[in-house]
Amino acid sequence: MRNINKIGALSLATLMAASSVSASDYGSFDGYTLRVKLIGGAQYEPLYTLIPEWEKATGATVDILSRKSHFELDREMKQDIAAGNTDYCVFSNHTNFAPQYDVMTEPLDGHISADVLADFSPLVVSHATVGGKLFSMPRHSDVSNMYYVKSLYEDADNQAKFKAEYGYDLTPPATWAQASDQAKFFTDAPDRYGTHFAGKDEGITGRFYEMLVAEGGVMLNDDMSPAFNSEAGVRALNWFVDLYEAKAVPAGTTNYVWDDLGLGFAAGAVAFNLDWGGWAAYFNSDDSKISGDVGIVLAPAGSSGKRTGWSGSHSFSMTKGCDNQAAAASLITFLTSHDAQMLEARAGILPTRTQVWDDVIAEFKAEKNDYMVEIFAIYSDSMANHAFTPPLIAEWGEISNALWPRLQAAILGDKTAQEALDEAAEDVLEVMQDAGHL
Amino acid sequence: MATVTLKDVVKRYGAVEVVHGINLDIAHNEFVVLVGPSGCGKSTTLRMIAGLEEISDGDILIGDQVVNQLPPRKRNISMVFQNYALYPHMTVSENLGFSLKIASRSKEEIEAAVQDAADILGLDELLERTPAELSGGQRQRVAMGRAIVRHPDVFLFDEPLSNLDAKLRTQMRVEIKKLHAKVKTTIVYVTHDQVEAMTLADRIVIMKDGHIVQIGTPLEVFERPVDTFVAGFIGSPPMNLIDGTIKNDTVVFSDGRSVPVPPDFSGKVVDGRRVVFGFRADVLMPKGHTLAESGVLHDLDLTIDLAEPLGSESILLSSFGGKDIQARMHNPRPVKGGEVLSCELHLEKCHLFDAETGQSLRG
Amino acid sequence: MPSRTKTVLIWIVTFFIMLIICMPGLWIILSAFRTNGEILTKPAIWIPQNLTLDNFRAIFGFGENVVGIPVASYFRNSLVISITSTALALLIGMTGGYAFARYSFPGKKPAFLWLMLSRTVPGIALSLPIFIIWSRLGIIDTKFGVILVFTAINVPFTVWLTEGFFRQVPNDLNEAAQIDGCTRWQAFWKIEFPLAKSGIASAGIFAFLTSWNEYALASQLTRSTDSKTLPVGLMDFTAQFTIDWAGMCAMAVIIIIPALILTFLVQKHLIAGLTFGGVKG
Amino acid sequence: MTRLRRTIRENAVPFALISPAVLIILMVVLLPLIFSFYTSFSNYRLIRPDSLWDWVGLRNYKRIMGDWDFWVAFGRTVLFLTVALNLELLFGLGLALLVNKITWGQRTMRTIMMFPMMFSPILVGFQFKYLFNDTIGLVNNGLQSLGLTHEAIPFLVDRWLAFFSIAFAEIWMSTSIFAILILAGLFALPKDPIEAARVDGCSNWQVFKHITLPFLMPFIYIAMAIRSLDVARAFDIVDVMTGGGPAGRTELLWTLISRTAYDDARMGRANAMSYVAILLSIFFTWFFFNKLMEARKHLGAF
Repeated sequence: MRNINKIGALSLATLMAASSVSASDYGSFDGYTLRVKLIGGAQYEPLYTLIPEWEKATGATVDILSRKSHFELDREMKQDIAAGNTDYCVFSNHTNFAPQYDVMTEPLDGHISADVLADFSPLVVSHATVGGKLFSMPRHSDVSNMYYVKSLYEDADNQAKFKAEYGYDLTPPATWAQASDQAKFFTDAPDRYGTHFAGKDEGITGRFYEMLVAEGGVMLNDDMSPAFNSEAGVRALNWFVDLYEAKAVPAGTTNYVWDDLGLGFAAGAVAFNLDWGGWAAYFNSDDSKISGDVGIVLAPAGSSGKRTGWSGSHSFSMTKGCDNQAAAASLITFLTSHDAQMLEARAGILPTRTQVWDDVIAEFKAEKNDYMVEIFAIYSDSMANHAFTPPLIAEWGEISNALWPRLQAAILGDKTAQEALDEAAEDVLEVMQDAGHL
Repeated sequence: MATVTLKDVVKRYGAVEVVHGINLDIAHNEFVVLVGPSGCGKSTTLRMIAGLEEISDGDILIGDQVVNQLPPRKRNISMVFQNYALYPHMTVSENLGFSLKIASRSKEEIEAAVQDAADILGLDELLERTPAELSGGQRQRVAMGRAIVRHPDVFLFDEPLSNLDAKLRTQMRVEIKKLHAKVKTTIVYVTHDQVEAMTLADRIVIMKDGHIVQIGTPLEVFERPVDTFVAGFIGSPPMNLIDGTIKNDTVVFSDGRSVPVPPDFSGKVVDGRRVVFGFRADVLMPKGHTLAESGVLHDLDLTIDLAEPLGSESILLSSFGGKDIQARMHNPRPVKGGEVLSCELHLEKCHLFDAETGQSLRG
Repeated sequence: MPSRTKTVLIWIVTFFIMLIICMPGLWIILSAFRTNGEILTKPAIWIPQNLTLDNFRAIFGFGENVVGIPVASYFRNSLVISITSTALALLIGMTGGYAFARYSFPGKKPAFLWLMLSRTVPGIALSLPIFIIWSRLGIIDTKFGVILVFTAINVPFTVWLTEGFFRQVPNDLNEAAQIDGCTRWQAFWKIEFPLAKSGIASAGIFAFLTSWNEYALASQLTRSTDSKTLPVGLMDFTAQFTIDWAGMCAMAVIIIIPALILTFLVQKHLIAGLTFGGVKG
Repeated sequence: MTRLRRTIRENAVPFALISPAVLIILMVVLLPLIFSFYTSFSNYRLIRPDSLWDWVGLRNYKRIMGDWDFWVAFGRTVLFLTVALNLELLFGLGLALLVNKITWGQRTMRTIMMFPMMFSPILVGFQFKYLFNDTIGLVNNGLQSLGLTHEAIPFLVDRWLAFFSIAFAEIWMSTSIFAILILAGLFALPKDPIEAARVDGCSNWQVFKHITLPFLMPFIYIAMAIRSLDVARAFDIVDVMTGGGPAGRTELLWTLISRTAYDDARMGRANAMSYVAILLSIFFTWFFFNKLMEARKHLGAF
């Protein structure tokens, strides 16, 4: 969901490096036209340049019906379901959203061989599985870690001042409490703020959710009734409230979505920034004001000792109405193949195949790209040990929509954290009742 | 031969009948004026002849052809509208030539016809102007020009002079009369102005409430109105009408005064019958100021309330038989209010109408 | 106050107001020729250092930063959809307006009012039902489907304006033309239509602007490059590159220009059309 | 039945002429409305097509009645419309009077005045989102460069500033409609009554109040009627600028409906909300339309 950024396109040379594909791997579908809907955007497009190879190998043609951002694709999907308009074959999916499309989704269990699946990270596969059925094939993953401006932390003056004020050494934050202190410390408005966060839509829901988990809370009880209006929930929410009150984040942060964060950090507007791997290369590129000055640590931990690690994967799914499921499965397999994932990983995007992790790190090492090596080390740690996914239910969207305006209300000071969460819980209860969970 | 014949023509709007089965024969080259107060159905009748309104019942014939179902353009008529209906986006010459252009006539032919019409109506100077640049009278003339250009069988005029000032109206009236003499076409002309009707018409058709009340030459309708309505409508000033009762061959009025029954009506009324006695101002005159030398005269003394001098004559306002009446004084002399004049009434030019129905008792 | 001072004061006020009116648009246009780097920097750079056409090149697929948006297709779609739906709305609206102006028939008043009220239904309330019905009819994501909807939302206003205008044209003229040998149709076409021209022109420009600028419905009914209009295209532009303000501004300029030209051409009719058609009718 | 047939036959021509207009409206407006009216009594959720048949009676409406957020949005929408329409009228009137006063360059003024009308609402939204941006926005940059403030003013966040910002965008876009119509009214203003009033000793203000303004009223009402037909287009602006947020501070009925319908996928409930919104629109239009019709008659007197 969050990779909707404009980041430098891959060089042509990298594309050429992808090895050619043989028919034996992907079958033959001469003359068949496979209709697909794909997520669009600069980051996603390079992968699609491989499609002609698949076409050449199988004799089929790919007809891309839609190519748009996942938000719009989500709307389109829902409309397609409503209108019974799902006569295409393959669509871009996201593991957190996949349960919403269950009506139109053909589980991939019978279509993808166990051998192939075995090459994927088990955690990622489990996130893509709903009720024992594999709803989609993960393409690349998503988890956030902490980027910071190195020079700010290395500055002796800053270190001394910080120690004097807060009583401990200035190092990149290990806990969210420290992060809060440091954000206030580094704020020099309006030129620089301590940090910022995605303050609306799915962005703030996700951030709240991972903070909730880090504070030891849960979103839903086992019976699917809301549980986020707990003490842990209030603590989680108050972290945001506190920073906003202290003006350690830009006042407009409640209007930010993910792109604003990455670009803002690259523009040097904040001291540290929790973000996903896809930005890493950009932060260190010529377009970035802080190029060469970027450090990374694991996402900080909450009071429960658990680190934040909201995670999910972009993926590909097949429709129930698909008229050539073999061809659909073939394309899905192709687009999640080792070579395909290498292509995306070179740009810093997190692969879902375990082998690709090793191979891409080896490549970076060979190129002496220490920065990217470090990035991948951190991300591989967090994917392996700290990543978790939100409840995989179709109502996630509705829960999110019930939550985020209330979270904003608390952050902006219209309501207390407890009031805001209680109100949201009431709505979520209604949603779950209507959906027949309760 | 363009006669116009209306047979039992009815017009209904939904359930409301506004023209109740009228019959009318108009001869070739005849100038017929439909006259009546507003709402009498005269315009509707004209528009039915034009084909602008459908007829609900009956037949309309132009020549020998039943035109009930024909659209206006197939009736070979032309029409001059009250507001002239000149096409504002065309010049005068385009206005004049429009109908011929629609009929796909050749350019030369159109030019010739336009020139012809312009000559007849003196529009030469105005041909390149647009209607907005014309005076009221000029527009009126263009409207007529447009009507004559196509040499129609029938000319229809819908209150064409009502938007002109009094002087221009008189002038245009003459021009229309001249035009009729020149183009020799059947004309149906609608007006609410009885003077126009009297001066222009070969025959006048007087309408009221969707009925034809009387058809006749101007003189006929003036001298022998069929009922009190016509009597009151035609002529200026309108006919004096006084309620009375017959007693011993005299008409006795509410104020006790009486006059003999006019000679045309003697024997047609019995004692006790309630009537309306009618006479025009012209037939009641002060002695010594009359024009009539002979006839059946009846002497009356009138107390004059007011005299309106008009130059060669005066209108005298007085009270008689319980009503305000008007008399006429030729070769007038000054008259003071309250003065009593002895007058004479030309009895053979007086009328008796039934008090209930208003119909003339002439029989 | 001396009239000299007064005049100067009026000019100052006018200038200030015109500035408020123009500034946002001009800033957008200016930004379209600047680089993102220059726009987004803090502190602000007020005087452009270097103006560039790169943003436009990118949109149209030239140069280094090719943006994956088929603006040319969107532009064509917008043109086809706007022009067709405007023409249809004018045709349908004109016939309707003519009937309301020239005939009396049972139910005329309520029919007119309800026709107008149909326009007030917010597009957002219609979009999904229309979407579902359209997809059952198989006209979703087609220019035809969008044209149909745009025509419908433009018809009420067109009826209203043209009705007022046809009432301005005296019925006598139509009758005179019929007597002059025209069929009803000829009378309409040769006499009444030319006279109602400025009303029709202003109805037309309103319909065109509405179609050209409509977003709420178009965004639901169009999906592919075969049918997407420019405003919808703008949206997918932003969805992928949220903060490429310069590129967006360039696209904005592309959307505005045709509307600008059109409005310029018929602005005289526009004022006359609105006044006489709407008010005096 | 025969009566109906007769009515149709007698009015065949006008019926035939309005039928295309009526048909297309039936198809594109009424039919969908009937469908959505039905769904407002169901638990229809987009992602569960079967739920279309899940009849819940008045539940959606009952919930709306008790939904505080909905009524806040409702109240805010009414406030927004009232503020926006009145200010547009006021500014439009002022602008028209000003332009009418200017003799030199009036044509240019008139053209400039129409500039905002050509903007797509969605463009207007982006434009002001950009201008009011708290870090890179023109307004903030301007204020900071002029030294008027050193803080980034959160135009799109603060409760009243956000409302002000969306209202500003709406007013910027639509004032020109009022200005044009009122200007047209001023052009058509007859001179005689004004001269008569001056002879009678009226001051400038009295002339304006007693002669000019009454004459302009029909023009004002037509502008109001046109605007109220289109006022829901403000949705595009608000949707782009703030999406109704943050924390629902700029939530209008339309943004709420849109989110409930598409993001929540709860179509039944959204449609129930729609019907309340439609009633509101109809009320506004009805009101101005009646005023307009009265004023039209009145104008005949001039």
